[in-house]
This record gives sequence, C-alpha cells and structure tokens, in this order.
Amino acid sequence: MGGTNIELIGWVPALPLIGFLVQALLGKRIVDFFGERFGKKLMGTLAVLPVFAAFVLAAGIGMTLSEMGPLANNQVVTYFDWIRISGLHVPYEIVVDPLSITMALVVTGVGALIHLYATGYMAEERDYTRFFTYMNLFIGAMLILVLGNNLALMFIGWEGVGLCSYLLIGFWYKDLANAKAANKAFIVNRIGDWGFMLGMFTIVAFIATNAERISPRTDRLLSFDAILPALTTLLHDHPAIATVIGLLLFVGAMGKSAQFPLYLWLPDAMAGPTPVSALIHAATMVTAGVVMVNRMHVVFEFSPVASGWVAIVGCVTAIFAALVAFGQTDIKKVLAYSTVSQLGYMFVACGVGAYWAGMFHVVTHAFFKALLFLGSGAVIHAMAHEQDMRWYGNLRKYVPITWLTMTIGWLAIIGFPYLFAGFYSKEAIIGGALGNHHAELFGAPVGVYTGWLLLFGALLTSAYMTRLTFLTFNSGAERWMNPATYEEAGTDHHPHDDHAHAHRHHAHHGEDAHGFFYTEEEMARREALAPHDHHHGLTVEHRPREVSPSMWVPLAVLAALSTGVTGYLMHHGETFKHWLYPPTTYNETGLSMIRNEPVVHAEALTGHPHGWVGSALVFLSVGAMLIGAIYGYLVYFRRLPAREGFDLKRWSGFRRAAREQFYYDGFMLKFFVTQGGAAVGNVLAGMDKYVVDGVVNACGWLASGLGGFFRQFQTGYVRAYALVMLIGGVALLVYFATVGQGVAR
Amino acid sequence: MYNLLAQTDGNGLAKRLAEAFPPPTIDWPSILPIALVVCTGIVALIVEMLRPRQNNNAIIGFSLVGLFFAGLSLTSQFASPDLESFGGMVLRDRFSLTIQLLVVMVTGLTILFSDGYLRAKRIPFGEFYPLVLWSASGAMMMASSKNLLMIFLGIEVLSISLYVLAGMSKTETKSEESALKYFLLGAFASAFLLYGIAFMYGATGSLHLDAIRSAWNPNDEAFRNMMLFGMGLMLFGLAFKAAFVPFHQWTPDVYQGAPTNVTAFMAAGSKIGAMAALWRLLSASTTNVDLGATFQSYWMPALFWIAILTMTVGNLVALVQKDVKRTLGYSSIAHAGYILVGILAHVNNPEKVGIGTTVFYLLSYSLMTIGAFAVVSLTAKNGKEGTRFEDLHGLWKRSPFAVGCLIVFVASLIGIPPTSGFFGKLMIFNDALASDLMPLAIVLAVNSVLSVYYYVGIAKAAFVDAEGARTPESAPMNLGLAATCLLCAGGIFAVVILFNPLMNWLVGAP
Amino acid sequence: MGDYIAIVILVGLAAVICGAMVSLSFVLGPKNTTPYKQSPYECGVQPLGDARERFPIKFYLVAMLFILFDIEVVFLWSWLTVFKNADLAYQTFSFGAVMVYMVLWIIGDAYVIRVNAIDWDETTSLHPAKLGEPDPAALPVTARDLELVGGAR
Amino acid sequence: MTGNNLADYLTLGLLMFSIGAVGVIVRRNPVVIFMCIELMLNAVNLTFLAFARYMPSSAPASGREASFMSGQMMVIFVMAVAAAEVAVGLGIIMAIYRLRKDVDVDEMNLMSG
Repeated sequence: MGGTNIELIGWVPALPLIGFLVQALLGKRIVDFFGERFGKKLMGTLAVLPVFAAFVLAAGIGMTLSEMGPLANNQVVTYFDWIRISGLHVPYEIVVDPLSITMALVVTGVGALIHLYATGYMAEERDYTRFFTYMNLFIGAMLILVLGNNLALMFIGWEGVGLCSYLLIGFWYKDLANAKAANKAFIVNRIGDWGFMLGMFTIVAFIATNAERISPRTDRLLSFDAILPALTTLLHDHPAIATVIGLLLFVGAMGKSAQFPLYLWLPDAMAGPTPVSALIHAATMVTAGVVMVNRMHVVFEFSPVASGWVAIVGCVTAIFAALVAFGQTDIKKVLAYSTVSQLGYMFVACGVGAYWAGMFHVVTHAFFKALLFLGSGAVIHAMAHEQDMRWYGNLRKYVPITWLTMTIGWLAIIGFPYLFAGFYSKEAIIGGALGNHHAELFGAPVGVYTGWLLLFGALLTSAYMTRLTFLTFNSGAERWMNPATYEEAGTDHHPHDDHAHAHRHHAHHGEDAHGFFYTEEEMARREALAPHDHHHGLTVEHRPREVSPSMWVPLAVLAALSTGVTGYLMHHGETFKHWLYPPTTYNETGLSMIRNEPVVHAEALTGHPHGWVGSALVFLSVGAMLIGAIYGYLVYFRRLPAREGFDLKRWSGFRRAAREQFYYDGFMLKFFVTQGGAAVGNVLAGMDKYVVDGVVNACGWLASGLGGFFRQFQTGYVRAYALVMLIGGVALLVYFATVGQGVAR
Repeated sequence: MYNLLAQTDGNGLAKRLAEAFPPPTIDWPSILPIALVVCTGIVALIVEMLRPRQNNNAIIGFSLVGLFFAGLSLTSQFASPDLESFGGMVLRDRFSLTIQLLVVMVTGLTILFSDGYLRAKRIPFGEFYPLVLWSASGAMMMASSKNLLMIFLGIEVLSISLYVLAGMSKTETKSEESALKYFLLGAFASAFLLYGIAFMYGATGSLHLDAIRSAWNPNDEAFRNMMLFGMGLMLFGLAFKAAFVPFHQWTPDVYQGAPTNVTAFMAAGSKIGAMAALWRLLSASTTNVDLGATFQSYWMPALFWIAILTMTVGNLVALVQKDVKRTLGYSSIAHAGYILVGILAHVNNPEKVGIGTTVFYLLSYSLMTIGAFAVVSLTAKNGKEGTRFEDLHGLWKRSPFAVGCLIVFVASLIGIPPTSGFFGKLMIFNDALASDLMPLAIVLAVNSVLSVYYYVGIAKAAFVDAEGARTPESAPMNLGLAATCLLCAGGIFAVVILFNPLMNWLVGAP
Repeated sequence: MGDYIAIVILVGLAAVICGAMVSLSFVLGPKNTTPYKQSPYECGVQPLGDARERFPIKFYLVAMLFILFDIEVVFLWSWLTVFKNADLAYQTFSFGAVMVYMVLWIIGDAYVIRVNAIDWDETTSLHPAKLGEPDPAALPVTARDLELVGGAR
Repeated sequence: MTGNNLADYLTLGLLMFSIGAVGVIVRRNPVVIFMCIELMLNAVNLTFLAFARYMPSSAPASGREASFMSGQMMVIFVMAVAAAEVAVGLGIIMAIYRLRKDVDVDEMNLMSG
C-alpha cells in the first residue's frame, strides 16, 4: 500500500466526478429499469463506491508521502496547460503535501461514511439519484479545492462546492423555507467570493509588478509552489501589502466558513437534508476557509495585523454563536451554531499562528461534528421528523445506539480530558492562543486575550451541548407523550399548535429571509401555500425505533474516531504538527531552506505557553469544561432552578434575544437582502452597499438617462436610419481627410 | 494600357481573353466545406420540394449531417499548409478554417433548436433550412478569401438569405417590417461598400487585399486619397454588417422583428462573418513606417472612436429597453465593440497579439448569444410570441432547466468568472493593454460594469412569477431546444476548462 | 495621375454637401403632416383614385423572374464569347463550371414551378400559408394575438 | 472613348451615386427607394468600368492572375447580385403589401426606441 504511486492522485478527484456522471446520466433510467427498491440500492452503492475508492487511494498516497520524509513530501503533479496568455500561465496541477492529503483523507473518509448513512436516510426520497448526483459532485469539487495547486483551481472548487451546497440546501425546493435558505447562502457567499477574487488579483498584480526581484522567474502567478516563495521574498518589505492580501483572502474565508459578519447563511442551511448538513455544513466545506488560510499562511505570517483580525473575528464568532445556541430549540440549529462557534476556534488558531492546531481541530471536529449531526438525523428520523428538542426526552430507552454514539460525540466536543479527541485539539488551540506572540493589533497581544475568551467559550460550549444531550436523551419523562411537562417555555400545548406558533413567530423573525426569486407579496402567498409540517407525524402515541444498520454503522465508526485514540495519536510527540510543518525544514534565522517559508513563532507552534499558564492550562480548560457540564446537568437534568422556585421568566428575555441571534440576522436581512424584489437584484443591492456604497446607483441613473437620450435617435424610420448612416459615413471620410497619424505606432 | 476595344476583331479579343484566363490552380479540399454546406442546402431544398408541408425531420437530419461533414473536412485541413488557389479567389489558412468552423457550429446550433420554435410559430416551412445553410456558406466565403470580389459575394449571399429569413413569418407585420428595413438598409450599405471597393480597385489595380500594402504610398496625394476614400466606404459597408455605431440602427429593430431562431443566427453567424472580413481587411491594410506615414495611422483613430462609441451606446441604450430580443440586440452591438477592440489590438501590434483572442471571443459570444435566444424562443406558442420582459415571467416554473441555462448565459454575457465571457473579456483587456490601447481597455471595463444591470434584468424576468394570464403559455421544452441549451451552457464552461488545449487546436500553438 | 486629386476633392465636397443638405432639411424642417400633404402628387392637384394601386401586384412576380433570366443570359453570353475559341483545357474546365451553374439554376426554376410561384392566377398561386393568409390550423385571432403579432410599442 | 478622361466618368459616377443616396433618404415608396439603390449600384458599375478601362500600366497591380479584367468581372457580379436583391426585395414588398395594403416606409415603425 505504501508503494502507491503519487501520480495516481489525479484519480482521487476523478472518481467522485465519474460517479457524478453515472448518477446524472444513468441514475433515473437505472432506477426505472430495475424498479424502485433494487434500483435505489444499486445507485446508492454506486454513489458510495467511488468516494470510498478515492479514500483508499488517498490513504495509499498518504502512506507513500509519509515515507518520503519532511524534506521531499511536497510534490506537484502537473497534467496539462489550462491558461497560457501573455504573462500568465496556469496549468492543471495537483499538490501532494501533508496539508492537501490530510484534507483529502478527511473529505473522502467522512464523505464515504456520510454517503453510506444517506443511502439509508434518503431511502424513501423520490429524487434519490438527484441527491447523490449532487453529493458526488460536491465531493469532487471539494477535492479539487483542497488538491489544486493554484488559486484558480482552488477557486473553481470553491465555486463548485458553493453550487452543490446551494443545490442541496434547496433540495426540497417545493418547501419555501429551503428555497429561501438556499438563496441566502448563495447571496452571502457571493460577498465572500468577491473578497477571494480581489485577493487573488492582488497577488497576481503584486508579483507581476515585482517580477524582477524573484528568482527563478516564473509566469505561474497562481501556483502555490511558485508564489509562496515569491511572497516570502517580496513581502518582507511590504507588510502593508501582506495585510491587504491577507484581509481580502480572509473575507473569502469568512464567507465560506461562516465567520461573524457573514455567518448567517449557515444556520438556515440546516433546511437541507441532514446528511448534507453533516457533510457540507459541518465536516468539509465550511472548513475550506481554514484550509485556505493554512495554505496561504505565509501571507498572514508577514502581517500581524491581518492575523490579529483573524483571531478577533474567530473569537467573536466563537462566543457569539455559543450564546445564540442557548436560544435554539431546534436540535439541528443548536448543532449549526456550535459548528459556527467551533469554526471560530479554528480561525483563532490560524490567527495566533498555531496553524497546525487549526487543522488539528478541523480533523477532530470533522469526526465528532459529523457524528453529532448524523446522530441528530437518526433522532429526527426516529421522532417522525420532529426537530424541536422540547418534544424529546428520555430517548436513550428507545434509541440506545444513537444515544451511546451521540454521548461520545458530546464528550468529544466539550473536550472531556484525555479520553476524547476534542480535548487535544481544543487544548492545542487555547494553548497556542495563550502562548501567542504573533497576532498583534495596535501593539496589543490580541492572541492572549482571545485565548482567555476561548476558555470562557469552552465553558459555554460544554453548557449548551450538555443541554442538548440531556434534553434529548435524558431528563426524565418522554415530553411528547404528555405535553403538560413542557419544560422550557412554561407554556403547554401540543406540538402541532406549538409548531404553528413557531411558524407564526418565524414569519416576522429574520431567519426566514426573503427568497431569491420572490417579491414580498409572492412570499406572503407562498407562506400560505407552503406545506409547513411536511412529513410531520409526531403524536402522543408515537414510539421511536432504532434506525437501520446502514445508518448506525457510520455513527459507530465516527464515534470510534472521536475517541481520545485519534487525538492522542495525532497529538503525542506533536506528530501532526511536524507532519504539517516539519521543524527540520526551518533554520534558526526563521527562513526555511527547503520550502522557503518563514518559521512561525516557536511558542505558537508548540501550542504551550510558558510560565504558570502553561502548567495550569490543562486544569483551566478542564475546569471550564466541568463548570459548563455541571451547570447543564443541574439546570437541564436536575431542573435545579425550577425546584428552587427560581423564576425562569427572568431569563426569557435573554432566551428570546438569543433565539433571534440578538436581532443581528433580522437586521442584516432587512438591510441587505430584503431590498428590491428578486434576489438577483438583491445580490446587486447588497454588493452596491458593500462595495461602492451607492455610487454605482448614481451611475445607474446617469447611464439610463444617457440611454434614454441615445434612444431618441432610434426613431424606427428606415429613412432616418439611412440618413444617420450617411452622416456617419461622411463623418468617417472627413475624419480620414483631416485627422490621421493619431493612435497607431 | 490594355487597349481592348481598339481590336475590332472579336476572335482576337476572345483569344487574348482566353490567354489571360488559364485554367486556375485547383485545390478542391479548400472549397470542400463551403461546397458541402451549399449542396446540403440544395438537397434540403429538393426534399422540401418533393414533400412540401410535411414534417421537416428529414431536412434537419440532412442539414446536420452535412454540417458535420463540413466541420470534419475543416478540421482535417488544420494541419495542411496555407494555400491560395482558384486564381487567388480562395485562401486556406488557419484563420479561415477556424472561422468557418465557428460558422458551421453556429449554424448547427441554430438548426437544432429551430424546429420546435417554427412549429410553435406555425411557420414550419422547409425553406428555412436551405436558406440558413446558404447564408452560412456566405459567411464562410467572407472568411476564406482575400479577394474583395469573393468577400463582396460572401456578404451578399449571407445577407440576401437573411433578408428572406427575417421576413419568414408572413403573418407578422413586425417580421415583414424588419425584413424590409434590413433589406433596404443592407442594400444601401452594400452600395457604399461596392463604391469603396471600386476606388480601392482604382488605386491598387487589383481586387486582392495584398495589393493594398504594396500600393500604399503616402507621398502620392492622389493614390493616398483614393485609398482613403475607398477604405472609408468599405468600412462603412462592413461596419453596417458588424453593427458598429453609427451604422447599428437596423440591429435592434431587425433582431426584434425577425423570428427568434433567425435572430440567433443573425447575431452569431452574420457577426462572425463580418468580423472575419473586417479582420482580413484591416490586417491587410497595415503598412510599415519605412514609407513614411502608415496607412493605419489614417484609419486607426476613426476605428478607435467607433469602438468606444459602439461599446458605450450599445450598453447605454440596452439599459432602457422593454423587450428581451431588443435588449439582446443592443448587447450584441456592445459585444461587437468588444470584438473590434480585440481586432484593433491585433492590428496595432501583430507581433504581441495574435488572432487567439478574437477567435475565442467570437466562439464564446456565439455560444452565449445562441443559447440566450434559444431560451427566449420558448415564449412562442400557437403562432404567437411575446418577447417583452413580462412575457418571460414564470418561465422558471414551466421549464427550470432552460432558466438554469439562461442564468449561465447571462452570467457569461456579464462576464462573471469562471464563465467563458469573463475569460474573453479578460483576454481582450489584456491585449488592449499589450498593444498600448489603454483607453479602449478602460472603456471596455467600464462598459462591462454597465451591462450588469440589463443582463440581470433578463435573468430576473424569468424568475418573477407570472401575474395574470397576459402571458402566453410558453411552448413545451422540446428535445432540440434542450440539446441546444445543454451544448451552449456546457460549451461555455468547457471552453474555459479546456482553454489551452482548445486554443492550441484552433489557432495553433501560441 | 495628378488629376485624381481633383476627383477626390470633388468627392469629399459632394459628399459633405449632400449630407449637409439632406440632414439639415431633415433636422430643421417642420414635420406637421396633413392628409393633404400625405396625398400623392404633392403639386396641389387632387389625386384621382388611389395612387398606390398603380398596377396589379402580380406584375412584380413576372418582373422578378424576368430579371433573373436576364442575368443568366449575361453570364452565359460573357462566357460564350471567350469559350468559342479558347483552348481545350479552358473549354472543358469552364464548361464544367457553367454546367454546375446551370444545374443550380434549373433546380431553382423547378422549385419556383413546384410552388406555383408563376401561376398567373393569384388566388391559386403559392400555398395560402406561404402567402401569409392565416394557417387553417391557427387558432382564432384575439385582441391579444393582434397585440402580439402587431407588437405593442 | 476618345477625348474624355477618367475624371469625367468618375464625376458622372459620383453624381449618380449622390443622387441615388439622396433619393434613398427622401423617397417614401420602397420600390422607388430601391430604384435609387439600383442607381447607386449602376454608378458603382460605371466607376468600375472607367477604372478598368483607364487602368494605367503604371498602376501598382499586385501581379496576381485575378487582377486582369477584374473590374469587368466585378461589374457582371454586381449586376447579378443587384438582380437577386431586386427579386428578394420585390418579394418582401409584395408580402408587406398583402399584409397591410400599403407600402409606405414611413408607416412602418412598429419597432423603435
């Protein structure tokens, strides 16, 4: 296995794409041909196989790579030229290095598991093959994103995954909420793409203008192996440029990875099928931003300012999303906000220079968050598609396997010491932040502050995750059976009424943003028509049953991956860190002889601050975890406040605010998306406000005015046209006779 | 001088003529594509003649097969050397082969989606297919000769068929009116073109374009002025075909009135031919500085301004349109301006800037234009057709596939990466900078921002829901139309993904 | 050769003058149209009958076909003058060429006859649909149809 | 042919051409407009023939086979093309006449703006 040829890497993205073609072209026919049941089984297998094969191949290549040693494990496989215009050369090339292979393994591995899960979860879906068409296409695009060796290929993958996410969120496009969520995702992501593209162009322009200073001269102005050394050489004396490029790229990352100002598409994206949420909106696509920052970390290392902003944005996102998660009652929404919060952790790691810790958390988070999502999917499946936790309770009796696996996921995400994977990565991040000397803003070591804030974030995390677990699996009675014991909001009515209420509530609440293609009235009408409680069968007599093996087997595997074994293996002896950033490739002066990348600060790399903090770090994080867990246990299991006669109403204000994301979402939507009728126009409006602040609008007025003016000459009379032509011809001749010798060389 | 009439004896004259016309060198392959297209048209006509007023599947089949073989014979000659045969009337070089290939592709795409539309419009005459094929042969002629006689004949073969096609829908006053406008103005313009050719012939003593360079002598007043006069009038005629401002006014009216499939062919095929002829003329009328003032130093400034005008006016007027076909007509004017910038960049600095940009832009332009018109043609049903924006409303519910493709075409027309439209504009921009035409590059950039508004408007119209029953139910999606949309939309991405191999194949290694 | 310069100046002059005249009259001239002005023979004489019905439209058909045959003759004549005493190679080649030309021509004529384009009786000439009379298959015409066909501004 | 010099023919051609162009713009009947266009084409033919007849041996001919007599050739082709245009144009005019019993080009501006 270790002898796998690196050249085969091309097949890793190719296989899922082939699967995509098979699903797209043959899918429906095959299902019709073999009949519903067998046809679906066949197509499901055909959907899982290529992803799994890609995983095996990637694993083999990874082994080959690990045998190569730190000095050689950075290969580029070039296939053929793509663009070769004057001064710019972009070939099709794949980079095989620890970073790309790690991501490829995560994408294909977790992807294969989730595909397997989806074969069961989507079993009774009518457009079975359409679903897997999109899923395979997504895997292919994501692999292009992580494997491509130049920014252009990365951008193609970037757009591709965006498209698939858009299609899959809107998969049940009959349902209005999904269509609208899909459109919000589309709109917000355009803003991110704009940042990415500007960053890309800036890099090209910057290198092209200082081309004479880099050696060897190259016109591959987008290829990582060419531009990273070039940037290393050039950015030394252009820190400002480094900041600009860094911030622009980070805007792109913010869009894709749902960071604070632009996070608001991710929670709504939960409208899609649960496997999609697990694969795209938890495990892989949303981490693309982190991967990109890791890939381009040279830029950020030269700009403490950009790094500082990355850290701050990440930290704000982490805390904010964690607070919002308290207000959510929809189980998938809670997980969505926890995803946003965890992504914040990763960006803090990147901001403070502990890039490897960010990737570490990407990997572990992929495992346990996919696990949690799939588990929640199993619960929703078992509870007749009721997603409101307030109607769960005591489910561990009914769905033991799901309960067991999700408990592991819970322990992993709250960072239960040493036994679970989350602990290692989170501790590495917090340590890296506390020990940071890299990110600086106005002279202040923002990294350290973010470190302390993240400790508080860990507390919050463990609190709301405990809430989720207990509300769902423990906490005494089965609430959907006797609505009287409705615990959180104090009111008691049947799920359906409450559901309706929730929807009435949604109507004025921002998260149901305006749809891409709808005008206001249109929206209102569809609100009336749209089937709100589609597949909504939760009744008092309901008895949940455990899900089929094709669904719990992936759960078990992911649970195994989320245990401390993974974390220990990757963390012990700093294996993972040295796999990503081999220390031997750095010399004392900070610049590497081999990869020509600047060294990150030793403390940041070790992820262990010195002094008392360093020694107390474990206790600090464990303490935070315990406080949060105990709080959750007391409040949501023992119901301490209720027993002590504590007035819950006093907290309802915070809860409502949190449920509405502290009114941020609604504000943003009113401000950007709601304007104008159809949302293509909205994209424009939002862009205008973002980019050029209405100047474009003014130009628009002027332009249409001029257009109206020129339009008057279009009288519709043949003779008038002939006259204009004649005048034009005469003018041409006169111009020839008089002017001349003008432009030409 | 030749004193022909002095010879009273007719035989003697005939003898001299016969000596003067030896049987020319024949190279059949170089005219095979055109011959194939023409003969396909004739076969189609005969089929229509033998079984009129029946379904056109046989004709369509013949036409597509013929076009396929024409394309085959074109690609098979890519390797063969440049050659001028038939007494300097037919030229085979890479440019002519590529342009002819584009024309063949465009014709095929048009024919593919025409049948359903013609049925929906209740004008299913077989004559459409032979006419469009002959029109295509005219465009191919324009590209494959450096002789003004052939170029003129090409233009006329192209135009005369198009006059008929524009008036094909005989029950529609709009269609007939557009035909008459197109015909009168076209004849008017070709008269000017001919007058220009006459003077160029008088100055150079030959109808061959290569004679221009050898005849240019800036110090001889008479010759210089005659050549300038001829050049100006020829530009008049070609600018009409290519719809440059101020010779553009026929475009929106004709595009709006003509049947939509004819409009699609007009917008793509006729423009390709005109651009090819213009490219031949301009690149043949450049001279070196060693004689003194160069020829291009006289006409380049005028074309410089024409390019600016064409881009700007096209986009500005498109902003205030109410009719989709009209808007697309104006947008095609703007795109003609972009292409002119590419040609000027090449002419201004042939060493640095090759033909690649022009060819690529023409390719991507025809893909997205034909696709857009194909989607618009969905609004026809029961012999009626409404092409105002509100007639597109609700299309996304009736045929989401078509609208999905429409999004791609619009994105490409705007120039959003990673579509081919973006790359085309990027290349033109790049070339304009490379051959120090900075102002044109800036105007181009500004215009592509301007154009966003009305393009987005088109896409938006398809998504707004149909209010009331004012709109005719759109025709059902038929196979040909779906194939056209798929080919165009797929092509828009394919030409980007396979950029370099494609360009190497089309125009040879850079 | 120097005398060309006069031509060129004259050409420029004439072009400018024509352009100026026409454009000025078109731009400056008042455009109020009265039915009296609309009437043909704008020399004050009351027109007799409708000026547009000069002669039956079917004469145009004959005229068109006549012109086409006329042109055919031009080509054949200019070819034959050379053909009749040129050498064999030229004769064979040009004969082939002209035959191709003639074949195309005959196909065209056959088509014209086939669709009865030269049928003197207008009622039976051409298929109704090709004459623009509404296709029997077409639906009854409504106001919306008229708007669509005639096109609103 | 004796006595007259090239300038006379060119002037005549130019005048015919200008008259035709002006006629196209001032007349309202498409048939007459097209007759004016025919006049322009005939002016072109005259110019061609004049040039061909007076083509001086000193003219910088490119020396290609096609350059000899090409003026006369051009004239024949122009005539052919003009005939074809007449045919098509009359056809279109007939169609319009059948449609609206009226062929005034100033009545035809359904499409404008």
